[in-house]
Amino acid sequence: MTRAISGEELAAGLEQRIPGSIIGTSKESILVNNQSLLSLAAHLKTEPGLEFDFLSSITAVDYYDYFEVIYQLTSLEHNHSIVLKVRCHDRENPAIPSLVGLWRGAELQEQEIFDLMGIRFEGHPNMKRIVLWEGFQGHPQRRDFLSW
Amino acid sequence: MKLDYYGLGIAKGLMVTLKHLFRRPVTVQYPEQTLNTSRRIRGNELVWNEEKCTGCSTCAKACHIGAISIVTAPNPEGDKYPVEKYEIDTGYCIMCGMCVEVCPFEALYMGAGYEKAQYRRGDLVQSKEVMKYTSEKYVSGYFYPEFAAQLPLQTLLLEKITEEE
Amino acid sequence: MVMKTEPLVLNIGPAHPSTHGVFRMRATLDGEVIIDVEPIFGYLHRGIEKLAEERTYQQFIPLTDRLDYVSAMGNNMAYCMAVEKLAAIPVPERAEYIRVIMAELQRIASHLIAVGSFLNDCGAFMTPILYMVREREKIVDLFEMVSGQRLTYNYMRFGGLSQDVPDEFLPALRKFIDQMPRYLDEYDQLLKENEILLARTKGVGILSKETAINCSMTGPMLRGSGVPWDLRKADPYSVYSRFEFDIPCGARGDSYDRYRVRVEEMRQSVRIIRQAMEQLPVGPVRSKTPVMLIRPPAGEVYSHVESPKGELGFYLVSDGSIAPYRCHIRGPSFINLTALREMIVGWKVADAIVIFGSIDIVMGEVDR
Amino acid sequence: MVTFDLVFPAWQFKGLPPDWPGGFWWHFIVFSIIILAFVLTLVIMFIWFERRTLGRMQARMGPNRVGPFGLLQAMADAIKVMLKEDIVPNGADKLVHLLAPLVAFVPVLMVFAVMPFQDGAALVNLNIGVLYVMAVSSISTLGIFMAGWGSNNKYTLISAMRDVASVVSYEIPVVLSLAGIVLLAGSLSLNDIVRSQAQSVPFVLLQPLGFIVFFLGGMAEINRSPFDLLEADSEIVAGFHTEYSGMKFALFYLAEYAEALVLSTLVATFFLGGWGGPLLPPWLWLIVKSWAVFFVLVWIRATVPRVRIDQLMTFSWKFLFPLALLNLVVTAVEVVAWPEALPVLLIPVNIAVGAVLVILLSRNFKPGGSQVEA
Repeated sequence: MTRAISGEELAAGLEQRIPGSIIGTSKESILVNNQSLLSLAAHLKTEPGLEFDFLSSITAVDYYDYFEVIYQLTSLEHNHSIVLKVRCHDRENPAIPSLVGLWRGAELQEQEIFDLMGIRFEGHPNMKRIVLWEGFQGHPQRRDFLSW
Repeated sequence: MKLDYYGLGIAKGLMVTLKHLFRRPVTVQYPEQTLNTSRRIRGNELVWNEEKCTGCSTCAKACHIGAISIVTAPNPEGDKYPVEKYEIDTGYCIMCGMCVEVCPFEALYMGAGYEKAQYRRGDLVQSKEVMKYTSEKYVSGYFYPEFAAQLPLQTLLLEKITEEE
Repeated sequence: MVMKTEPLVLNIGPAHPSTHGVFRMRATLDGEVIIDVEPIFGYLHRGIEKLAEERTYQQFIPLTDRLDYVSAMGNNMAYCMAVEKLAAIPVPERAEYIRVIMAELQRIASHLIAVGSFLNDCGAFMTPILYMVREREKIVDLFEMVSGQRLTYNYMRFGGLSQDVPDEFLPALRKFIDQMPRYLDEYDQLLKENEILLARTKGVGILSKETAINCSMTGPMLRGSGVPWDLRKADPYSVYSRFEFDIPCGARGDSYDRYRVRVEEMRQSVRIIRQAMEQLPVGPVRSKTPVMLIRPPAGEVYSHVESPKGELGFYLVSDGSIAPYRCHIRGPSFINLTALREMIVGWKVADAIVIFGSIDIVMGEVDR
Repeated sequence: MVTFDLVFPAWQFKGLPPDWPGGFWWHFIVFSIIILAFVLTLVIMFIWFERRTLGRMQARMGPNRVGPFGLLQAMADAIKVMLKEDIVPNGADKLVHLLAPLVAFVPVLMVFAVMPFQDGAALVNLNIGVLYVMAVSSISTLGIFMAGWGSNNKYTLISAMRDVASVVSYEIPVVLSLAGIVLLAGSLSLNDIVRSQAQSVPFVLLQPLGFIVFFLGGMAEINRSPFDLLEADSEIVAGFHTEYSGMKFALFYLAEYAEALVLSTLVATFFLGGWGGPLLPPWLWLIVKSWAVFFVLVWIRATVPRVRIDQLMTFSWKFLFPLALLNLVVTAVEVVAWPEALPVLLIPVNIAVGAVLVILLSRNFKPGGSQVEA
């Protein structure tokens, strides 16, 4: 059984290593500061005992006030998982750092989020539309996009 | 030295294809031969029971395509509303069977027919006259075991090909 | 004298016999060798995630059939499990067992298509795929018996199944699982040791263990590279923890290993079905849940299953209304394409098709 | 009986008396008609036979709607194909595009000029028949290359390149494998080869290695599966005839099966005793033997996957070519050392030598391939 590490438990350890990186926790997730996402993710990937080597899924949710990007991390070695969340308050030009350098599995998913949700991932090697054509107006997965 | 890779694997494969030369083909010559479909078949038609329908439009609400259009009289007669218009556009319908499943009065059934292709899109709209339930109508047993029991058993390919070991 | 040569840009797809749908690869060739490849998709994008937001929870079940349309039962199951987790809906024991039987049958059906079209891509003229489609037909017959349709089953509901299986189902299923291993042996005899197939697939398109994990590969792709990661064992859902089965693994991560992993998985699936049939309890197949509308409490949930292609995950966000606020689908076919470039570059055109076939994608799931 | 001879010449026809007025021309016309009829009927029958057999091997039925057992399916296809629009792609080299099917088809027909249907019954009994066959049959490649080049399409170009590469490589082992036959028969004439087989045993027993090399090499030359790289439908769509439709496509299709017919009749002539055989009339023996060879072609097509272009080359140069050379050496030694040896002694020796050589040379086989550093 994959053990879901509780957010609070993990946050306590992380706060000491990278101060100020965590701005909120819940039972199964940690909410991470935008700026320290990269360093924290690198830490999660390499730290012995954690070693989240597998990025299951990336999602973005539009809450009107902010976008939330959700990373599902799993460790194949220790068989445990954690949910990482990042918020992005800028609606006009949202951007967060890309994790392609750490997990290449993020490549297509970040591209898809950019296409459908309009969040720009900084540092992504190929940040362009993936399922819709170039020149499509708007980002259809946003809640305020009118489908018809 | 391992004696390998001189064509034995290919020879084994050739034996399999040769064996199939003497087996019966599984093809069904469709217009001449037909198989019994499943007793729960969701064919591309629906059957509507006028006596039981109360005009509650639960089916229309359950349809996620919006293929069902229903218009009832404004005033109830007894405990039901007379249905003035009841149409299903089978061009939009994906035969998911949700309308049949949710009908609280057991008034809508899937049809067992599957040869309802039409030349024009307009002809795909099934009106209540077309859909009306009669006892002769070939009704599928989807969610209605009592209808299912009347239908012939499904022909299974599993039982059709019997290859002895 | 230096000969001046130009690379040739070749569009493979979107309408090409072996791109398994409307996938397009823009390959740059140097002679026969591929020096660059760029996957282009989106030709089948229907915006299913957006459609989910505009439908109630129940109304979305038929649409999940259309994700990975060769394994619709698995998608049904994944989505229903996600909603059950979100709304804490109990599932009766019998329903769980029948779900497992259906999911494993569907895994066999999907792998049959995958292996058949992979061998067809290798150039075996239609024979393997026709044999395998014949076996799949038997499975599809069984699905038709329980659900009434042959491709888009729409069979599972929140809290169980739409209907119990008919009486004639179990004898037919027993007959099928008795036959199946024999046919699998026959397919192995047909091509497993074929020298040409070995020459075409062994060592071709090697995906290393590290790359596979880093690229979030799942399913037979990951297992073919030698990582024994199967959600049925690693994170047992439903009643999988009660069955005994092995996780077949490849050694080198080449196309041949992936082909073998799929064939072995079919044998394991037959094993699981046999055990599930023996343990199948009697009882209801659907717990008391509303037929029309459910209102799960606000919250979010990520639930994943091992679909034939890999980890199929549903990320649902509820705001307490009748429709999901956000429904994200982690399609395994989509993410398995991440390492496409790495695997194909440096191989010849013919190998590119074989490697691509061994990834086994379904465009309905890639584009969603 | 003159009329009967003219109508059914292959029964008894040995060539008209030399004093017949215009004797050569009559001979020419009659045999041209025979060859055309033979090729076209058999090709149509072969198409039907292949589709039916493939169907049954793949657990389906094959064509069975037009005529009894679907026998008229090829006719129906021909009518359909003739009624289709002839599409010339934009930017194609029109003349080359038009000529390509003809250049591909005509040489195949020309091969039959030296094919003996009976003792001495051939259009010409060339004393360099083997050379003629080899020379003429490889001209079709030109047609295929013209099609590939003239279509202005990348897939056809790749296909054409593959074809030229494969034919250039396979011509050598195929010709070398025939050298053994020529040594045994002591003649390059096809009729003499058949006659010498009729006197001893079919050469497949004396030349098992030559048979294997010729058969496999011939399959590669006529692009039958598993060497059908140039119309590899899963890779390059339809290969060189991607851009062809209508009658031009039909010619390519016809040429493909006519080539298969050529291979089957050549194998039958060189290795299986040609027209020689008891009871049945000789021309029927030729057809029966060709049919048997063609069945093996179909059977192989139903079973095996396709090889890759570099494996195709490797197979020719590292397997077939040394085998053909060794076969030639062994045969030459046998012919020189024991010119009077009985076939009974030579048969087991040759089969044993062949088996050992095949197994030894199969050590070269390596599964997989190499990734080219990009």
